Amino acid sequence: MATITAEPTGIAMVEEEHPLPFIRKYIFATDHKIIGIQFLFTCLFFLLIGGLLAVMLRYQLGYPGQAMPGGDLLPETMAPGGIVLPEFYNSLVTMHGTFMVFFAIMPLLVGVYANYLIPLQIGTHDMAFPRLNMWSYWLFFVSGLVMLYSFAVEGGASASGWTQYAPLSAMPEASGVSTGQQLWIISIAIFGFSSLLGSVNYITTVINMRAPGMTWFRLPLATWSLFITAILGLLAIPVLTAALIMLLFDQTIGTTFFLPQTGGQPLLWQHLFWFFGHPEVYILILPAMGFVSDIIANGSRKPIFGYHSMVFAMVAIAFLGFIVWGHHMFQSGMNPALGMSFMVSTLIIAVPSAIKVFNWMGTMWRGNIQFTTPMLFAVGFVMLFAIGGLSGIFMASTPVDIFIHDTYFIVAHIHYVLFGGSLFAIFAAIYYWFPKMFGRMINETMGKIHFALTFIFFNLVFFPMHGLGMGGMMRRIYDPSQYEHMAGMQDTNTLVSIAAFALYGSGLLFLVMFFWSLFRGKKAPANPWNATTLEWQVPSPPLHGNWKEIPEVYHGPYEYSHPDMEKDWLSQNERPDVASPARHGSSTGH
Amino acid sequence: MSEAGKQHPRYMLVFGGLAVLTAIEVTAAFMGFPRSVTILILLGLAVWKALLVALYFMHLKFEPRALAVLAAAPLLPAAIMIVVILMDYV
Amino acid sequence: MDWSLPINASTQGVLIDNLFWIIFWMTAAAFVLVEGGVIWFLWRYRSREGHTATYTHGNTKAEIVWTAVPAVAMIALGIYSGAVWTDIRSPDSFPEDALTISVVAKQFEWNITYPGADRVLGNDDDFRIRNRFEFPMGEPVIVRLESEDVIHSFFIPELRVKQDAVPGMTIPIWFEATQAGEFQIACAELCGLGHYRMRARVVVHDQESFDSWYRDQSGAVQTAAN
Amino acid sequence: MTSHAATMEGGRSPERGLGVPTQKLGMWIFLASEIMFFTGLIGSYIILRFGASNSWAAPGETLNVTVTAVNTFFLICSSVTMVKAFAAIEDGNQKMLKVWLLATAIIGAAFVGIQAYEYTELIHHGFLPSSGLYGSTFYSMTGFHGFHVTVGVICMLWVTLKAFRGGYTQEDHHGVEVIGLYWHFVDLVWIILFTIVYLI
Ligand code: HEA
Ligand code: HEA
Ligand code: CUA
Ligand SMILES: [Cu+2]
Repeated sequence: MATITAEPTGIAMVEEEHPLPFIRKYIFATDHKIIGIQFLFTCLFFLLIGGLLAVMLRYQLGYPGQAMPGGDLLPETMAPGGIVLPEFYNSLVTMHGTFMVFFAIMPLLVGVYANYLIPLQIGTHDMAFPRLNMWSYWLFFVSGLVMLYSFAVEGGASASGWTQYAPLSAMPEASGVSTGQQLWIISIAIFGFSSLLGSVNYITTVINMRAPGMTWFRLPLATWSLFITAILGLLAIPVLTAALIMLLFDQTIGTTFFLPQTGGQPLLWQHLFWFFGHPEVYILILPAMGFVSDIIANGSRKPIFGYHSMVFAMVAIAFLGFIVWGHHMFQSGMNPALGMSFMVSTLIIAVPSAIKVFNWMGTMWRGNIQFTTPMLFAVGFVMLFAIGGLSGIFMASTPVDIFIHDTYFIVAHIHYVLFGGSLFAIFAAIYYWFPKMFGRMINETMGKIHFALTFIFFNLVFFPMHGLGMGGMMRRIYDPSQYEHMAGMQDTNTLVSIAAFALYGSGLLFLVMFFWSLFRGKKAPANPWNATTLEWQVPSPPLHGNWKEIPEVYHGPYEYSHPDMEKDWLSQNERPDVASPARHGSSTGH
Repeated sequence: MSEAGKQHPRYMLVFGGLAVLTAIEVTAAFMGFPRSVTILILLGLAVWKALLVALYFMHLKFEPRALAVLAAAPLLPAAIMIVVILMDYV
Repeated sequence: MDWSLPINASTQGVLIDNLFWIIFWMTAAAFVLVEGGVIWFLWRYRSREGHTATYTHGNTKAEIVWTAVPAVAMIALGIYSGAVWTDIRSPDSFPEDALTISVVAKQFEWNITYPGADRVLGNDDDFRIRNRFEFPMGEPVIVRLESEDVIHSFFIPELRVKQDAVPGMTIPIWFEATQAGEFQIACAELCGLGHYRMRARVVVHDQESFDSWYRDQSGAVQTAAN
Repeated sequence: MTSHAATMEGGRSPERGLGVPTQKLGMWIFLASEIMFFTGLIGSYIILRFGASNSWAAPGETLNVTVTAVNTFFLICSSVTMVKAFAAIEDGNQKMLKVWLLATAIIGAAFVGIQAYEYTELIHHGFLPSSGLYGSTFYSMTGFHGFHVTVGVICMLWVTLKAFRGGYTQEDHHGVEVIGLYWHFVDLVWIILFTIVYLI
């Protein structure tokens, strides 16, 4: 409140005017670019953690009951003699999902790029509420620390899955975790408030602060996707917060919302969680789709294919996202008739998704495709997201879901959409905007090597999981060898684990390369990719306040290879020296 | 954005309305109508009061249409949530 | 490992597997289309000497096509899946006077209660067996699922049966085994540290061996009673 | 520099933004999420009570409706004093601005006080958050509404302080308007809560 009512900070046009003290500039920064970079480093750290947890749980699955190398560094309560305990395994799964979804992917997409890109792409000086923005980052930081800390407390970290199904999550005596469980709830509640502040900021900024001529249908798709995502978050996350509060009360002050003994409803938790949860997974894919659209148009030197339908497809996905949550509950005991309608709405989502996939292909069609690292990752996104989306169709069909629900088929789906989808898009975005953020290029050869390794090992890890799921291997299983029908699966699991270690290795390679380029990479020009959107019209990195004066926008965001131009791109604030491309088609808005 | 001596909505009238409606609510609740009737009356009055606050005190009546739409938008997912979950129980 | 579904031993399994392979081929087509297309474009339109991009903002006809086709495919799939789902789960799909067995899950075991000689649950000739679930093939069986503590999930891969057991609810499911054999109940919902070993033996008898087994068990209860 | 000023003040030319000042727009968007938050709590109550057919005490049996009715009246009064404050500054009337703001803060505080009294009474009579679903839902809903009022009062004092320092002018008083929106929203939520929790 106070922050909103406060007079907006008048910020300097360019550094020289009045340089800020270090602490205001880099720690409690209000500059959207610095905040974006703060998010980037924090999230990559959490990505590293999430990956490490994955590697640990993969070791147990690959070599059940064997001492994990270096595992004896862990305390007795987790892995005595390096052998992972069942209760610790459950924490590993839970925290892996939690860190990846809430502290790595989501803030990498939104926290980093909504902050960094929106003001630059719409052509304004900063966010509408810079100070709110600062709070959003620091609350996120705190929530992350709280979540990390929960490993250290008595009883360990939460062990009821990232979905926190009640009553398991509400009954410490059943899950064996009490403090860690409460810290999970508190951490995510703080996280929710942080992203709420973010959403308010992004939405207000996009609505009210676009540069002259930047009409809705001249916005780059990256900004469109971030705008829609912010709305999703604004409406979905508060519901989770409410549910979390009830869950916390059930544990601490004896309420019984989700505890059946006095008429509470365990399924109510699932309804509330997934009412948030499914929009959440679209929060995790829409920005990825936006970035990929920018990058594919740029890499194909061609206007995006069907700009308007790309926008409407995203709007459709976002809206449908609010009426499909039940597809996570087909086997939960929910009314079967309800399952039917949820199945239909879920299947319908394939349609706008199809539009997007085929329009990306349409953009590449008859393009002039550049094999830059960002483009490779973007194309990788299209190929892998398609696989993940298609596996979603199996589960959307209620009868098939009877068999594959809670099996590794789901795990395969998750990772194809979240890793092959979201994370590939994030890598693409990092490679694409790194020069703008840090004024240096990432070495192309190293980038291509990183892409090749990630692409290969990713598929080696997650494609076989479809097979494991078809074989009936359940999720969240500490020791598959307990079951007859999984007897034949151990060598596949071992192979998957080995590939997973290699995949983590390629992640570390990226880490090295990232920091190497940060200091050693060759200096980047303002517009290394000959791109058309506004952020490339300012120096790399942009100065405090971005623009000496607000640019005028004359046409749509993807004017590549215009026939009347000798250079193959026309940036949004360039007045076309020849006939205005506005005549040439739909995407150039009015 | 505020021109001097601007005409204000009749706030006191709205206030009176709210007070009276509240009084009616409290009495209606204990009139011993059939339960369904009571619920309908009370909900109707509550919505009426809510609208008075939103339209006059929060000035939605005098804001650009777009803002009113934006403010009302969440009611759709909100309604979907409650109605659909209720369908699971009845 | 072999990349196929486990052997199928139930009537609903046939429906589910068919649907699975139908979707498999639909998505396989989309898969080939997308992956093939992308790879082909990458090669065909790669940047090279004298090659330039074509300036176009899209093609409405094409977009209508690739909106309509998936739409039709999905609606068809939805209708067919709906029909199958109704056959398996809708309340009126439940067979009359089928053998009704109560399964109560709790950390980390399955307690199976049989209706006894009179074949009605809830009176003193019922008998209860822990972690052992035996029933006849060739006749539908109704299972009334309950849970004492947290959510578990009743999963028998070979029968294509899965249903969560929710505390505070009694959830009926039915299925009919088509072949005798020994399988396992697997708990498919994270339910605590013993989740990974919460399994039980499933024995599907042919009619006569079930009858004799059932008689012995009920007999045992009778003698225990008096 | 002028274009800069325009951007940062948020007073955008209508053809671009909504033609609504940025601070006000931001508050409305924040309220949108608040709607969803309370839907989570109130929705759960509706579902648990009317969907899952649980036994529930009749209105007035457990809760003291009279006291709360009075309290409701207070909250409505505080909404009026709030709009009065806003009207005052729109007319550039600094004195009345301060008076009305102060009144609002005080009445708001009174509301919280009475609610605290209500709670102690109820707890005294053994009606606790742990008394079944009724207790659970009652305390979560009214509790989080009370929490919102408390936050509101704090911000109100902050704004009042600024008003006393002459921080608002007839031309620029976004602060007053924005906190007003929040205040009225909290009032609006109470209108719903009072009806469905105390009277139905
Ligand atoms: C980025 C995240 C993301 C995305 C985008 C999706 C997208 C989709 N998801 Fe996924 N989903 C998750 C993340 C995501 N999901 C997660 C994390 C879980 C597990 C949660 C948990 O339990 O832990 C999950 C679980 C999950 C379930 C529950 C499974 C179960 O627990 O039993 C279901 C069931 O319907 C489902 C369906 C779908 C569908 C239909 C889509 C659709 O949106 C996909 C649409 C895309 C395509 C269809 C491909 C592109 C289109 C074409 C190539 C055109 C041609 C295609 C056709 C004609 C079919 N998902
Ligand atoms: C958002 C995404 C995400 C990502 C990226 C991953 C990544 C991985 N996941 Fe994922 N996983 C989930 C989301 C994700 N997961 C979710 C939601 C669940 C469900 C949880 C639940 O059931 O509750 C799950 C569950 C899950 C399971 C099922 C466990 C079970 O049910 O028992 C398994 C098993 O193999 C697994 C494995 C892996 C592996 C090997 C990776 C590997 O890809 C990891 C490789 C490592 C990296 C990608 C990081 C490399 C580091 C960097 C790139 C950072 C560089 C740093 C700087 C530059 C500073 N995961
Ligand atoms: Cu019982 Cu898992
Ligand atoms: Cu979903």
